[in-house]
Amino acid sequence: GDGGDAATSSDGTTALKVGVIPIVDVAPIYLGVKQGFFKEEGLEVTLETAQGGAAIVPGVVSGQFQFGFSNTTSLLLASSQGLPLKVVTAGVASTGEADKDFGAVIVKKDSPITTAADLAGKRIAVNTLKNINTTTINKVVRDAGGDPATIKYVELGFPDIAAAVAKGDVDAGQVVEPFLTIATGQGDRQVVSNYAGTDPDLMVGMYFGSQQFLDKNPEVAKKFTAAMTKSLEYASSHGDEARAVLNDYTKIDPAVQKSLVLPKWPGTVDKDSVQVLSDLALKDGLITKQPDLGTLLP
Amino acid sequence: MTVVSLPGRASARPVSLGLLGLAAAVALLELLPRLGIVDSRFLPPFSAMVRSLAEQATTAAFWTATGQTLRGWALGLAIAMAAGIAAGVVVGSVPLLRALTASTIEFLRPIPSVALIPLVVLIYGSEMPSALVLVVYASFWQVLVQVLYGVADVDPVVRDTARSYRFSRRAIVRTVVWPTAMPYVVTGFRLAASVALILEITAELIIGVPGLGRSIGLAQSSGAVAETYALVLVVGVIGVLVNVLARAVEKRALRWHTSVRRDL
Amino acid sequence: MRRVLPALALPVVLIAAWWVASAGSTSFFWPPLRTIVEAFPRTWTADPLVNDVLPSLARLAIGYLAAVVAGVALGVAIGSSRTLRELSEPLLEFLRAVPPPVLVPVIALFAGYTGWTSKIITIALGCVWPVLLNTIEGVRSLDEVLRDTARSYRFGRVATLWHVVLRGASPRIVTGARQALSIGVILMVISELFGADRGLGAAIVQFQRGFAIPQMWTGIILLGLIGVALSGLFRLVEHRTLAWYRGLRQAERGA
Amino acid sequence: MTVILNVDGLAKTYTGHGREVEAIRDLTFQIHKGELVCIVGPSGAGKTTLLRCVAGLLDSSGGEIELDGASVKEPPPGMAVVFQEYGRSLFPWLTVRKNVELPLREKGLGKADRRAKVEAALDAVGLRDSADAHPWQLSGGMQQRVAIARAVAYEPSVLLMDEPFAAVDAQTRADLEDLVRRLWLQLGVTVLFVTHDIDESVYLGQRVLVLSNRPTVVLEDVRIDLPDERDQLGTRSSARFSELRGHVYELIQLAKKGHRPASPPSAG
Amino acid sequence: MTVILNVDGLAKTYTGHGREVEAIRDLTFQIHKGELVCIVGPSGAGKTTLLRCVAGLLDSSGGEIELDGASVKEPPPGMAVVFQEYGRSLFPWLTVRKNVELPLREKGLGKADRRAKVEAALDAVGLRDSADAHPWQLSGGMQQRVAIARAVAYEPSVLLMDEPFAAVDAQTRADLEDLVRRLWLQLGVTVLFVTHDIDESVYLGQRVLVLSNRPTVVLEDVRIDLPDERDQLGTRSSARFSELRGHVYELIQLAKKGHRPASPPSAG
Ligand SMILES: Nc1ncnc2c1ncn2[C@@H]1O[C@H](COP(=O)(O)OP(=O)(O)OP(=O)(O)O)[C@@H](O)[C@H]1O
Ligand SMILES: Nc1ncnc2c1ncn2[C@@H]1O[C@H](COP(=O)(O)OP(=O)(O)OP(=O)(O)O)[C@@H](O)[C@H]1O
Ligand SMILES: [Mg+2]
Ligand SMILES: [Mg+2]
Repeated sequence: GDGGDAATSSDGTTALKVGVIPIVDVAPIYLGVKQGFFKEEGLEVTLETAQGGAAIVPGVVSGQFQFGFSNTTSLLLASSQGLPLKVVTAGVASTGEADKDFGAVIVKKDSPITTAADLAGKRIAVNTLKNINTTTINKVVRDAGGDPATIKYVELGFPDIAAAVAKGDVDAGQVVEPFLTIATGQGDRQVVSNYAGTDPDLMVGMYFGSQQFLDKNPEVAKKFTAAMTKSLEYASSHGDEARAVLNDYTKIDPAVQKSLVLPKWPGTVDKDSVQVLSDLALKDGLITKQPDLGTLLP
Repeated sequence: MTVVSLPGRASARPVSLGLLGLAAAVALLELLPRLGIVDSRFLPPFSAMVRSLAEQATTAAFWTATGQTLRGWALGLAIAMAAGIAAGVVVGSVPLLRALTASTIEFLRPIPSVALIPLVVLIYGSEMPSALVLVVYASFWQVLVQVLYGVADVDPVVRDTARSYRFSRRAIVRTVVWPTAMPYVVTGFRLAASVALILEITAELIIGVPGLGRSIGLAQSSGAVAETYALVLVVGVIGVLVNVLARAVEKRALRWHTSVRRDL
Repeated sequence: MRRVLPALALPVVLIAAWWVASAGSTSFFWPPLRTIVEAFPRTWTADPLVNDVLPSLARLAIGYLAAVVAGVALGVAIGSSRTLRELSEPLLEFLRAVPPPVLVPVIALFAGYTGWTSKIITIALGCVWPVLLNTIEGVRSLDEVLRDTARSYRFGRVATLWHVVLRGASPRIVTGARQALSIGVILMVISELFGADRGLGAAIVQFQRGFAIPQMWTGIILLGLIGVALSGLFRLVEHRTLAWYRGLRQAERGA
Repeated sequence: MTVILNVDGLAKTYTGHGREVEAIRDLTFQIHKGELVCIVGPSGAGKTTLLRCVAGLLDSSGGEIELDGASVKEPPPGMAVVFQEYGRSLFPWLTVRKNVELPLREKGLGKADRRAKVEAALDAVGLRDSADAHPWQLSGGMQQRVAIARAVAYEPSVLLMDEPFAAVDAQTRADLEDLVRRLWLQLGVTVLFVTHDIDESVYLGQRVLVLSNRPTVVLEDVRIDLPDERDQLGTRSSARFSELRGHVYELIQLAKKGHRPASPPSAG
Repeated sequence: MTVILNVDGLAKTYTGHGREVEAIRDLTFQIHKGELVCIVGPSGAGKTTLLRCVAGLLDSSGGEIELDGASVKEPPPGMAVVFQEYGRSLFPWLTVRKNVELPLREKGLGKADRRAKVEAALDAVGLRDSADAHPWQLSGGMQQRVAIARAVAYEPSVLLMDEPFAAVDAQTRADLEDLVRRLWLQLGVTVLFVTHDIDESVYLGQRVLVLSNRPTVVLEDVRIDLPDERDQLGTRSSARFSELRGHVYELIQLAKKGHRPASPPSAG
């Protein structure tokens, strides 16, 4: 891919395509578009949904998307493999409160597993192997004195994790909202909040663009960051509106929508927590060398 | 004259019988969760799916998505059929070409379209062409293999007849090879039609190309189980309709064939 | 030798073309073939071969064979009985149209989320269609005179099935089985996207997600090679079982 | 003698695919146990149709067929059919030997018994050398002889043959004619034999049923009052033979011209 | 008269599928332009093989075939073949009319012309009524007549027929024999006619080539010195006819017994 150009129309607005995953995490950008924060910057943003980084990263690299959303570990992986990506703004972060985070490891109500240490030697379902969820679970288990090497991870989609837990096919599963609320509503129990347990300010996901595009269009990047920061802050301070905007791009049940735990949407990237994730990735063998956080992060 | 009513009866029968089969499946789908054999949280009863479907059917978005899916599917299928038939007839009628391409074809066929997703996104992003490439790639092989075997099925006496009357190569293809391969092509069409639908949906689901698949993806990642299956129902129904179409085509085009003429 | 040469000619040309065209590639997702080839031995060492590839192939073999058996059995039943065909066709078409990514969770609901069962069922469910459809059509297009011959000599059910119906339909059954083979390989990958921790498909997807693109390419190439190997194996079987058919079809071509 | 086959008012109309063909209008005749009856008639008269109805392979559209007192609904046991489409009636995936052997196996014969019968039958039709060939490696006449060998080896009690010697040379034909007569005399099998060769019908049969043009009725039931001991040279040169063959020939000519009997002909 | 077909030392051995059959060992004969030559020989002698070689549909394993001075490598223009497997040589997906018409279309004939020729040919074989049926809706003899009509309508300069009347009744057969002779006289077409019917070969041909048993050579080239004007009753009852037919019959019997000529027979 050549990084591409932003299409700027005659009236000075720039059309942007942003690849996002249709989950709670990206509520701020939807809200921001709705509130006109991007328009104010002269950006005409179209949001395109995809199932995960596998579809978004190549899209950004090839210039099909100008920006994308991805979890931090994926970005670290890409960066350490030499993909020229650059984070432009923070995305979503842990609430930092145990049992009140937007992602956690759940077990059946009557499961003997009660602490993170109990997870050692168990079968745990995660939505992607060798990624942010496994490294953070490993971390909390290790911290609790268990040996994460004995954990057997199984990959399942979020919608199926609760079912697998209920069926007893796995001992535990890591889910995020809205599945966390759905599962606990149906009687499942949280064992540990793996994000908050890793770092209270854990940067779980971020918005990024390709190095090439950013070099060519520094102005656009700046405007996008500005609008995005505004959106993040707005979403943080207007929780109800953030919940309401979910209606626009998800099909979350209204009751769940009302009670689910919203993540934190900080306006800036918490570099320390990214470093933590990078260290974890290295430790768990996801990467062989530390990516250059200086070039990856803004 | 005694059996004049026969054709009418014959055309009415499959519909009702087929509906009976579907009804049995519906009953099973309703009963399994209701009797607690499967957890209704994860597989809702059929009635819940239908209720959800009825709700969605009132929205314009649903119909737009259905239209987008059908368009992508039909286009991809048409391209795959045309390319598969052309390539199959050419490669199948020229032994040298067949020998040359055999290993390459076998190499390319098992490569899952899913593995190609990053590549097509790289080129086309999450736009319709992305799904189209995947659809064409996957269904092309279905048609090709069927046509290859169909072309090889030409009766040698028939072929010799055509040769002895010095039919041109083109005429042989049109009047001998094509009709012989036709039953295989129909099967190829039926196989390709569903593979194309599957890939269209999958591409929409994973890449986010607009269509029913994307709606399924949305419903899935929102934990909306009933809605997910409601959409799956729609996809299945499209599959059934496609088959009805294929059977109708077969009935006309293969009137002469043993399989059709016997069970008139 | 005469058979091997043309089989190699085109691949050699294509590989050469790929090699040359990609030599100077700087694109992250289209690495030079050279890089991929270099990554191959590093990627597919003994451990992944034993722990990823072998289990995958074993699941593929079981699922595929189950599909062929089921497809032929069902196909013969449906092909022989018009009533059964009309009864089951819409339902089968419905199931056929449901994409594996949404079907897999339903299978898992019954067959378990982890372990081999649901993966084998996924593979079998994908492979069964070409076999089933072709068997149905093969049985339907069996020569009437042959069928009458068997009937007039009052062949028993088993003999009719074995000596007449299956043999007569075998060219089409083989067509279907051939189709199913590559679908099986594809579903082997798809089944491992779900509830797997190891396996060839899981490995490829992990490479993809970890942006280890050359390694991902080696996985794709490995899949292709498996496809070629399996089809070679298949051809051996086909050669034996369909010798009569090739003879029949070539009989007048001066063989 | 007991009536083994009773065809009463048989009618058959083919419908479908936009055509309606009244092949057989009204056929009534009876065949006694152990009789050898030849059927001749114009091409397209419905001989094959009749045979397929008798064999229980085709549903009639009217009338009744009784074999051994039981109405024929499906192929009755102890019957063998040699089809006009001999080439298509052989299993291409089996060798000649296996083709002949398979019905015997289905009949429940032991291995040694089967082998002996197969060898004898192949010998009788002169195909011993080709036992291991596949049908598509044989000439047309050889294929037809395989079909005959299969029927002969089966030792049926009712034998239906539809132009079984159409593709063999004159000498082989004579040999096969004698084979059929020998089998018939030895085993007491009831034979229904469709042929286009008038000489053959007279030489072989005890009766010759001459069919009319389509829609078919029986034009005449010619009794062949030649002695039961027949031989190719003597019988064929006898005056009565020429007379009978002349009569049948005339009937065929009449049939082709569209002549039909005024009143229903009397059977037997 | 010019030699149109020159078969010189033709040999054909079938190999493959575990069998090796020497069908034709050494065939040498010539046919002049406009001749009508019949070929008879035991079943499995290689008549069909010979015809397929002449038609350019089968590669020989030795010897040379020249048609009109050119070596035959592929089907030559202006040739029509009626195959022994008449049933399989018709296109089941086409109606009778279309089956007959298709070669004419390939020949480049105009629509009106085609229609006239098709109607005439179907009329000649008595199939006018079945023009819109599909081949599988016809009786065996009718299918064979369709194949004949197709060849006749094509108006070939060389006509190869492989037991073309095997499945039709005696009267139709006689009619078709006369049709072939009429066409031959009118159009001057060269005819190679394989038959098992000895009377037919003598009635039709100017020469009868009698083939030996496999591996095949020419046993004798019998010149039929009957007048060119022939009719079914007169010719067949002539003394010379009986003589010739007796001679051919004897040859066939010899052939079947495995008799082979001592020295290569002289052709023509
Ligand atoms: N499957 C069919 N569908 C429609 N018509 C048919 C079918 N089979 C036969 N017929 C018609 O029925 C009539 C009798 O056919 P049948 O095969 O019984 O004749 P036949 O006496 O055996 O003739 P032949 O001596 O030529 O074999 C023919 O006119 C034929 O066209
Ligand atoms: N495809 C084949 N493969 C092997 N052998 C064959 C093949 N076709 C014919 N033969 C053999 O060649 C010999 C001659 O066959 P051909 O068909 O020419 O005989 P024919 O003279 O036409 O006999 P018929 O009068 O019975 O039709 C036979 O012995 C036959 O077994
Ligand atoms: Mg008949
Ligand atoms: Mg022959």
